Amino acid sequence: MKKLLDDPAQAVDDSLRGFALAHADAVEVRFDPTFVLRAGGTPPGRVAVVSGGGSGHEPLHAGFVGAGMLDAAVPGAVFTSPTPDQVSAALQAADGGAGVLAIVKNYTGDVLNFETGVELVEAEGIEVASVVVNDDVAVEDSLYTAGRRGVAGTVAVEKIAGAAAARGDDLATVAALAERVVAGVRTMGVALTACTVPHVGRPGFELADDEVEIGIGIHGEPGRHRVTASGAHDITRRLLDPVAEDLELASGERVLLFVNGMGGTPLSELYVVYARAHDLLAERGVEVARSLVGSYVTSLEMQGASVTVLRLDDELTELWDAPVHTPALRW
Amino acid sequence: MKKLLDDPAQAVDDSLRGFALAHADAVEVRFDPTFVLRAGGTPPGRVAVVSGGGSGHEPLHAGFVGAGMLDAAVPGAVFTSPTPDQVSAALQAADGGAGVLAIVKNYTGDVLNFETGVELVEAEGIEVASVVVNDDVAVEDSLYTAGRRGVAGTVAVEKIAGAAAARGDDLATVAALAERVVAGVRTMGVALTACTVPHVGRPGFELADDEVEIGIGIHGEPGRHRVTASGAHDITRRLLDPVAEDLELASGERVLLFVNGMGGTPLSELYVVYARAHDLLAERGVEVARSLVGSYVTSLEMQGASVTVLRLDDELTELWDAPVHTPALRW
Amino acid sequence: MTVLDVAWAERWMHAAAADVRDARDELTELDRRIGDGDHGVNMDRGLSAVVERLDDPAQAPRETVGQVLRLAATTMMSTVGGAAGPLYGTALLRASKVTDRADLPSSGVVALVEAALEGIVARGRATVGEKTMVDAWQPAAEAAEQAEDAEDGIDVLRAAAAAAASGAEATIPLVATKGRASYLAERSAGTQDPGARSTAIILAAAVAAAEGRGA
Amino acid sequence: MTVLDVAWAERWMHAAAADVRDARDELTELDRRIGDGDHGVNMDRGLSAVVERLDDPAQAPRETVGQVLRLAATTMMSTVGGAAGPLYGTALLRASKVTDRADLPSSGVVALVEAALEGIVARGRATVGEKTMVDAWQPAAEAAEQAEDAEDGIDVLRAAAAAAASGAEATIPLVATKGRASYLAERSAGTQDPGARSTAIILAAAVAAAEGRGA
Ligand SMILES: Nc1ncnc2c1ncn2[C@@H]1O[C@H](COP(=O)(O)OP(=O)(O)O)[C@@H](O)[C@H]1O
Ligand SMILES: Nc1ncnc2c1ncn2[C@@H]1O[C@H](COP(=O)(O)OP(=O)(O)O)[C@@H](O)[C@H]1O
Ligand SMILES: [Mg+2]
Ligand SMILES: [Mg+2]
Ligand SMILES: [Mg+2]
Ligand SMILES: [Mg+2]
Repeated sequence: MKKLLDDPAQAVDDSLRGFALAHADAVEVRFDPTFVLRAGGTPPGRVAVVSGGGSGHEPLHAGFVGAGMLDAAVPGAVFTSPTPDQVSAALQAADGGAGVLAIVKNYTGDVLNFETGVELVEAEGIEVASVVVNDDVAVEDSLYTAGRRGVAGTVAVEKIAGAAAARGDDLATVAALAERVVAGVRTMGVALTACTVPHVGRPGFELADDEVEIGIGIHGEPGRHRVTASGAHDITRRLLDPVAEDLELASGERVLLFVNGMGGTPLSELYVVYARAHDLLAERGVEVARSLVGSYVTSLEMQGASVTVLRLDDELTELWDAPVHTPALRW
Repeated sequence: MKKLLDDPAQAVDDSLRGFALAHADAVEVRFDPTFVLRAGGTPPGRVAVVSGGGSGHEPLHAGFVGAGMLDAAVPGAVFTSPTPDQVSAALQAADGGAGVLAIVKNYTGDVLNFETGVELVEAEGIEVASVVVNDDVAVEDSLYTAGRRGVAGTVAVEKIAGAAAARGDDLATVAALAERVVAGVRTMGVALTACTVPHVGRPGFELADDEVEIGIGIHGEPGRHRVTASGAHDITRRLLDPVAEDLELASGERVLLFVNGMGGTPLSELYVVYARAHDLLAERGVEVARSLVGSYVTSLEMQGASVTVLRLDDELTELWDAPVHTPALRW
Repeated sequence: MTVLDVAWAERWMHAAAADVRDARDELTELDRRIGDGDHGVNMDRGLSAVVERLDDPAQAPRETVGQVLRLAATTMMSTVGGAAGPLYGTALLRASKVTDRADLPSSGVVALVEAALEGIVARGRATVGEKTMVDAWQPAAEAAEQAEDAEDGIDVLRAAAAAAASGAEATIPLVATKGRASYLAERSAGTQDPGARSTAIILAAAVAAAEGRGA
Repeated sequence: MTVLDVAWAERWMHAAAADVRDARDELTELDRRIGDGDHGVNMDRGLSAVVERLDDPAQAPRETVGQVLRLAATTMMSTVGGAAGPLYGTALLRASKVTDRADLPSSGVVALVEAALEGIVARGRATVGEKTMVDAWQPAAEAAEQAEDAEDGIDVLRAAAAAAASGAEATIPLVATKGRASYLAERSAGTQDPGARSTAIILAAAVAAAEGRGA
């Protein structure tokens, strides 16, 4: 294992220190407990939007802290959800008096730690609504699992909830919009290689030279099944089809198409996948009205990609287009 | 080799097709010969800024086409400079009547192909100035080589020249500013792993599990020497020190610090390197006035990073801060 | 008669921390195979922090077993993270509530284990057979109840620890339906559940501490 | 007497394209070791395009050797890229200017090789010993001059090709000071220069074509 890190136990803090130095205009990083706060805090009277989870998915979540998106982010250890005291400190610091929306990815650890953290601040009289993101269609049988995971679709939930909060929507409205995004967003991912958690020192799984793992999560864990690698054309179909079918996309609908890199994938390959996914949607009569291509929800240095589709309506489109000023997303 | 590609010979075109679809608002991609043009073209009367080179370094250069930066980009095959007909077509299409600045990275192939391409359009009466970027301090003995290579510092040259052109500077002024950036920017890189060119199918070099290659270029070629991997702390010093010394940075100076990922490096590691480089500059009494952290000048899926320092003055800072609206850089 | 007092509870935490550190790579490897490879590191980080705070002279002295467990609970909660943090945290918190006395009789040990199990189920909503730490805690609680009449609390602990160990072993063939391992479906079979394994280690440490280890 | 006419020039390009395709992996491997691993692919792409255009019935028929070489030059220029594209492009362009006749005598072959060398040096500004294709072209030109008095142009070609081959071999121990390989400094020694090697292959193909191959 070779990484540009020193002590693995300090890696998250070391990285956050650099993040704080590089983006002092947009964010502030607090330690003990650790969380990231939007510079200047939530504008008074605005709903705050907070998210968090294990580290190793950068720029998610800290990279999305800033005007128009998150008011705070709570990074845990690598692939380990943060603790309740971090969550409650972040919720408390972010609250601008109009309540807080907590965006939680559906993993047992995240759900349990946020649950406890939220309880703690509710006891202090802060109003909190929670929304659980579960866009990963790779988990087929959610009755017999902890449910679908929250993956790349989280970016859309955070962007749109943040835009709603920024325009002054109240907590119930922001939460309802976030739920609308959750209801309309689906993702499927593929891994070409595994990633190595710094303190583990060896890859999460082994793949033969001609195998890819379809339905990968974002924690370096193996996916649902393996297939022989077969080029972008075939792989993209294996990602896009289940997404489109799960969403029951109909001809004439408008969507956001988001091709996400897992951290170690060249941007050029993401555009190849994007072109192919665009073609497949066109074949279904679906219009790609908005696009996002890049490595936004990663698994350390994993090579691979995910395809996310969000069903758009006029309001969601407008909120997606609303200005955002964060280290990782800006327009 | 596993990549999200189909026919390697078509990979650049396939990727550009996705790029064009995803960024139709900002760019237009022309084929036969291939180049990327800013949507709507160069505003009449403004100097056009054009760059290009081998593919595989995405988002460089096509990702920087748009308002405030490049008016056109010329992508070659992977790690292979584009051909003169591509160059001349791009220069011609980009010209807004006030001449064109061609930004060329110092590689024999790029220099020769641009030279010929420029000759061709000059024959058509278009005024062209060229600037050659050679920021790579890894090449110690430029008398006995083809000279220092152009690497990550190219981003700064393109951003600042683009901003100068956007504010209406004439060709000589834009070219002089680009030269000022070239004079004040230095870079040094490290590779943790090699990358695999699609049509080659095997990595450019082999590194043992505990070795890193210091002074790497951006074409998957081996660097200047190998050392045993020794953590971010030590590696960053090996990158920053030669850069600072070559620039003869003095206490009290202000700089842009740019930590660039080579394509397969997690963002979190880039911030660790950034923090360390920031410390080392602080020890020298140098103020980091501007920052950029991300994978902007890559070598396919290579793991590694480079550290770039640009000496700033008020004008360069103002031009760096000027608005930019491109697929890869936006503020 | 073994006395299960405050000193025992502190020795327990020391022994648990030492044994989990020794098993760190084993736990991590189990979690790497069916989870995300952090359980060993998570538990090591948490229990090291517990020991550190127990040894901190600035901390108020503990007068009941419950006080030791409460300190362990809040420390685990704020240092472990992941699924295991809130689960062990809640387990210890519930256990601390039923052990607010200077030493535990046999029935007190039973109450401790039962309360821990209840805490885990309350938080994680898993039932036996879903391939989680419940598969170690539930047989432990049942074995403890059955041994409640033992003269010596250590016998209850031994029964609980032995049952946790076989319960953990028995998770090997199971297909997970809770937690991160559930995403693997059939592929989760064949590997022991890391949380069940850490449960077995921690309960064995309680026995060792009762036998004098961890001082 | 071998006739080095338009048909020969076309056979030359066909033979060169076939031989470079056969040597594609070898050239790429040389370039992978001291460059960026694209020379084989670049040359294959370029020469395939040359053959395609030569075979295109829509193209005007060629009446001089120079016309064949000019078509090859512009095609290489616009399809090879990298350093090799402009270098071979210029070489062929210069060669085409001195071969504007239906067939070449011995002196015409000498002029062709000399013009190609001049073109490469004019563009690349390399001299002998810098570990580039000049190290094949320069001995080729010298050998051609010495063989100028040969009755048969094929003997001039043979001399040039043999000298290019040994010149290319002789680049192995050299340390590069031009082109991409120069960045490796001492580490460039021990590998044959890819451009010198492709030069040797292309000149050997000219001989083969004169002997009738590539028809
Ligand atoms: N719902 C649940 N109920 C009980 N135990 C659970 C539940 N979900 C997970 N676990 C336990 O947590 C362990 C994993 O802990 P850990 O690896 O530290 O957290 P994470 O899964 O968040 O990475 C599993 O092995 C399992 O025993
Ligand atoms: N300045 C130069 N003069 C002559 N030949 C050169 C020069 N620079 C490079 N070459 C030749 O070009 C070859 C490399 O070609 P190629 O790999 O296609 O281009 P690139 O180096 O741009 O990837 C080298 O092996 C060398 O023979
Ligand atoms: Mg975890
Ligand atoms: Mg090249
Ligand atoms: Mg885990
Ligand atoms: Mg090359």
